Amino acid sequence: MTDSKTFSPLDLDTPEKPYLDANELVINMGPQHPATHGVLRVILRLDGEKVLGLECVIGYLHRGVEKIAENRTYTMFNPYVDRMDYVAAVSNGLGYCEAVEKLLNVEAPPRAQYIRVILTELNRIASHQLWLGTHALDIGAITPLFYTFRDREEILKIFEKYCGARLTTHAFRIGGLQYETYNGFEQDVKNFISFFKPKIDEYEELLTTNRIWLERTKGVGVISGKDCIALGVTGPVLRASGVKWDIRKAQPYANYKNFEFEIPTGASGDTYDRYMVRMIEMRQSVRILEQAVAGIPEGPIMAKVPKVMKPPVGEVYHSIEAPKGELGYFIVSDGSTQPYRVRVRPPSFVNLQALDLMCRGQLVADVIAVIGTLDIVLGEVDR
Amino acid sequence: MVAKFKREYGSGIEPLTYVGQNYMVVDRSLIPEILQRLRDEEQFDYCVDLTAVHYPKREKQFDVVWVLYSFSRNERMRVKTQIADGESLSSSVSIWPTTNWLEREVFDMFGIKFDGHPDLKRILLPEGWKGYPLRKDYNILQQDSEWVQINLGIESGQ
Amino acid sequence: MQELLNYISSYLSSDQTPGGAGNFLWALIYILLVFAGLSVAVIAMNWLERKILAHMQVRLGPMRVGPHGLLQPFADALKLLLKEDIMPDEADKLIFWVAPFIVTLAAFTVFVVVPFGPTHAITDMNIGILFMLGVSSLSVLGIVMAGWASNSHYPLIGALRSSAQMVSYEVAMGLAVVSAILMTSLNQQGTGTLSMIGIVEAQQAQGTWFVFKLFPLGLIAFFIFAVAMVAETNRAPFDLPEAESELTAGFHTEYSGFRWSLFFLAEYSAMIAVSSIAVTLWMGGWLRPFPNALSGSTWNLVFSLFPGITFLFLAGMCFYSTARMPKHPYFRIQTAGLAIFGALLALIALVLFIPAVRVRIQDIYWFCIKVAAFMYLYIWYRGTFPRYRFDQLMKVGWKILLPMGLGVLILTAFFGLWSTTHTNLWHP
Amino acid sequence: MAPVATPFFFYMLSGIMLLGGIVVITRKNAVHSALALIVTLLAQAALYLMLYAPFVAGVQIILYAGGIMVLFLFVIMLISIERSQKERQFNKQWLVGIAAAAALGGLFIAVYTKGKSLFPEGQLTYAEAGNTQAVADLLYGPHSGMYMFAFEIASLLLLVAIIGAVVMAKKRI
Repeated sequence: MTDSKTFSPLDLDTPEKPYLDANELVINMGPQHPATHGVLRVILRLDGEKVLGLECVIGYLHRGVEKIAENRTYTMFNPYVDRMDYVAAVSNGLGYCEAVEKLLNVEAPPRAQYIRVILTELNRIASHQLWLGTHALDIGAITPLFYTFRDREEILKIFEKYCGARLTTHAFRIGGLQYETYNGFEQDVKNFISFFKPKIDEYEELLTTNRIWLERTKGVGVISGKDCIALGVTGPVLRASGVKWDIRKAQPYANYKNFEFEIPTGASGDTYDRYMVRMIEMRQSVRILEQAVAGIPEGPIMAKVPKVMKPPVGEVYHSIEAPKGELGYFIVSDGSTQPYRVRVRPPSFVNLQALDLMCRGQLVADVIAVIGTLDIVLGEVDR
Repeated sequence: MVAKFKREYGSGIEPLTYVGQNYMVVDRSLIPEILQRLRDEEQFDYCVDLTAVHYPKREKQFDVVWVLYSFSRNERMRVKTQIADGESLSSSVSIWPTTNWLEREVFDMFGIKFDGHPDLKRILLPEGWKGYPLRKDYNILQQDSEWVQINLGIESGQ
Repeated sequence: MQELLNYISSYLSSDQTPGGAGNFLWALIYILLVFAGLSVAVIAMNWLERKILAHMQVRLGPMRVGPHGLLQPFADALKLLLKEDIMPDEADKLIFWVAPFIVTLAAFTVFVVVPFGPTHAITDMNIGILFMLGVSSLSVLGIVMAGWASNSHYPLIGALRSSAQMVSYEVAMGLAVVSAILMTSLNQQGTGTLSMIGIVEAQQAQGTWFVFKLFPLGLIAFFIFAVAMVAETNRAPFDLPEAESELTAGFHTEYSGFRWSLFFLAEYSAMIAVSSIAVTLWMGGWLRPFPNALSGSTWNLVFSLFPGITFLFLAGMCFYSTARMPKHPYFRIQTAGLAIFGALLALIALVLFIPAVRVRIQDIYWFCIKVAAFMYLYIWYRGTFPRYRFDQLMKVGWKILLPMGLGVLILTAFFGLWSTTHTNLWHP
Repeated sequence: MAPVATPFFFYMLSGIMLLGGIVVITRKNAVHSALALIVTLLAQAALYLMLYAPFVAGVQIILYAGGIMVLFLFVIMLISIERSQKERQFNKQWLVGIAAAAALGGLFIAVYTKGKSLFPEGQLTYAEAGNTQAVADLLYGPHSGMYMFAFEIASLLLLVAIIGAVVMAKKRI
């Protein structure tokens, strides 16, 4: 470790002194490590297997997305946002498009809104599936990974049919949508709903009551709601700590106010609660999908937007509930075709900050569980 | 709330609204106090984001922006201040621990220093990198070719 | 020629193991046979594990090398042997070099006393089970050495975990074994045995497998052993020493190529070894089902047909798969290969139907089938369970299995004594 | 089993033992010493086998090579090897050490030269088949179970040692 005094984000107890004068072990977890979900490097300070403190070293995947934005027009930058949180590309696109729409003072037509919600919720499910598979794999259960990937495939197929891309979809345009839905889109979504409902039970059957899973996740990586707010942690992690806050409900965007769904919360803020919250969120997403697919109105899919976009001088902050938490865009316009400044408020980046707090006093194996449960995507952490 | 602050601080604070979003431009000297009061008195307990914008032609080159949210009021608020190059701000880590990394990122990208930050160092770029990429005078193709040559062994710097 | 055949048949019909008879030639032949069989078993296990796990996880597993990936283990072995053998610069060269050999040797040596049949063992030691436990406990040395000599953090933590884990679970394992040994003494003479062959013969004499002896005591002891043996072999859900998501690969992180393959070989043969212990101690070893209840020449004939039928079934599966192969010129060689493999299995089945062979081979067959069932369990565990955390692992070992083992041991002694002195306890 | 090439195996194992013992005390690296000690212990177990005491040999392997030495290694691995390598190998008690070694050597020589008169030559009874039973009989048997009490007391002593170690190592109980 470069500095033995790791900063403490909160007023934490000083790391417990090892009783015997045993050597502190400093371990470099990553950037190439099976459990760091990409290129995260965690410097662990261990007493035996107990974590005394840790420091995250990030930036290995830094591509300067914000700098690129300043050198592209508003439309040209749209595909780049997909590359941040690449497992939830649709959500990124939604946030960006809505932020620019706010600057332009236009609103996407209702039909576009509905299709946006459908695709975003499908993407939320896909993101949670990927999280579940990798998280379970980190804890040692191999099989859920393959189950979730099998089912995620169905979602990706819908994406592919809709816009031709599976991962970095670039599904939305500023002002609405580029493409009308293909023939049988509604049917595909309905099929997916009926296909996916029993699959969640299947995942839960493998894990929810598994004794080892319970032992590995209950009471691990506990974070209180107060700490979550202080550290700016959002998304399922915040909700698992008992704070009932979801931007979809608190400050509805798109047309989420038209849909009925619950915000699941946990009580203890441990890894198991976060697991349960995400499982229930998947079910709630299915619920939204059911309502959305039943109510798609007819009409145009694109609002009236100028070919060359020149938003008036001003600035806007718009945030949405991405699968990982609050995804915000702060866009400053100087009246030209290119944004003057685009700031992305990445949920993974801010959530990752809580890792140190959540891992102190736990064991090495718990660090893995906590990294998995934070559900970070390094593409978004580093941008 | 904003009116109250305006009354108390007078010209040091200027409340504004754009497309329905409130923000206030605050004088640099008032920043620590305003932020502290926003959290303690107005329940802006969640600092969503902290970032900066560079205006090279201005005398005070940087806008530093705090995006705040209050759970109890369900309300967002932005606090903005202007500082010149080389000036520093007092760190708000003690107010919102989340600004720890956010301040590091602003330092990393713009070179704005925060006094009292526990560990102000580069976060996304490697230690020892020269230049601050998100400043407007930093070209998009530009990079610290010396660093690249030394650390990565790439001669051309690309 | 005739003399030779006479010699062979007279040896085979004698009731001694080569070691017991002090016959070097036969001992050598048996050693070669056992190790060749073991290698084949490891190869088969490798393929089966990947296939079965794959099918549990809705995927296909190896499909490219040979029909249904049958040749995949050979391709892997070739790759590992040809791979560059990397030794870390800062490693302790000698220990790094020796460690995999110690692990492999320990895993293989155990098979010296494994009884595949009343005479099908390399030797029958007076202290057979003790020897097995002792030698298999040596493999932890190799793991510790490997972890330490790599001079790297992950292997070191893996080695520390491994040594703590194996030493802890040996205690529970030993208690379970002792209660099984105690059961061998529940006869009129009151004398037990540590010999592997003696243990199986005691089960035959007492007319029950020890799993069902003094129900449920035997079952509990067996359960303790079954848990401890998974931990001893570092397999899921106790695979912490090589937990890939935490320690990349644990103690063999720094190993590659041939040396790594030795660890792999050792792990699989250790799995087979502990399963053999479990089978010998609790599942009646080489005994066929119901040797006493369903005796008589008819039943003997029926049970002796099983090996041939099994191979016929496998051959049938092969032919069925051959028929289902895609009819495309690209798959021509693979289809032919699968058919030949099926034919080979059918040929083996036919050989196994020859009366002289099927009588001799039957013991080995039943033993192997029982061990294979355990192997399947290993794979099943791996597909189902998440991994334990280290403190939980220790908790299971010391706070659950150890008291349970002690309790079972005491109760076995108590009820064993009771049942031998008051023989009409169960039938008053 | 009839003995085969007994002198050869005896000298080979003794040689391994001696060599191992020398390596144990000369290596600077504690892990190497421990490994040499394991080799010594294994050779010793083989010698027990040659004495037709398979039970003792088995116990030797399980307890010493498999159990105690693993714990030794466990502890040694956690110690900084670099530091211990720099420490001086021989300390100031080398005079005492030489004296003790000389005394032991003298004893050995005396036994070797006068051994025949000191220890009456007896016929070795091969107890291979019943060795384990013989040990058990001696310890607990109905006829000569005189060591039972001593055996149990010894295990109690070990228990005391274990509890003591726990008390010393743990901060709070």
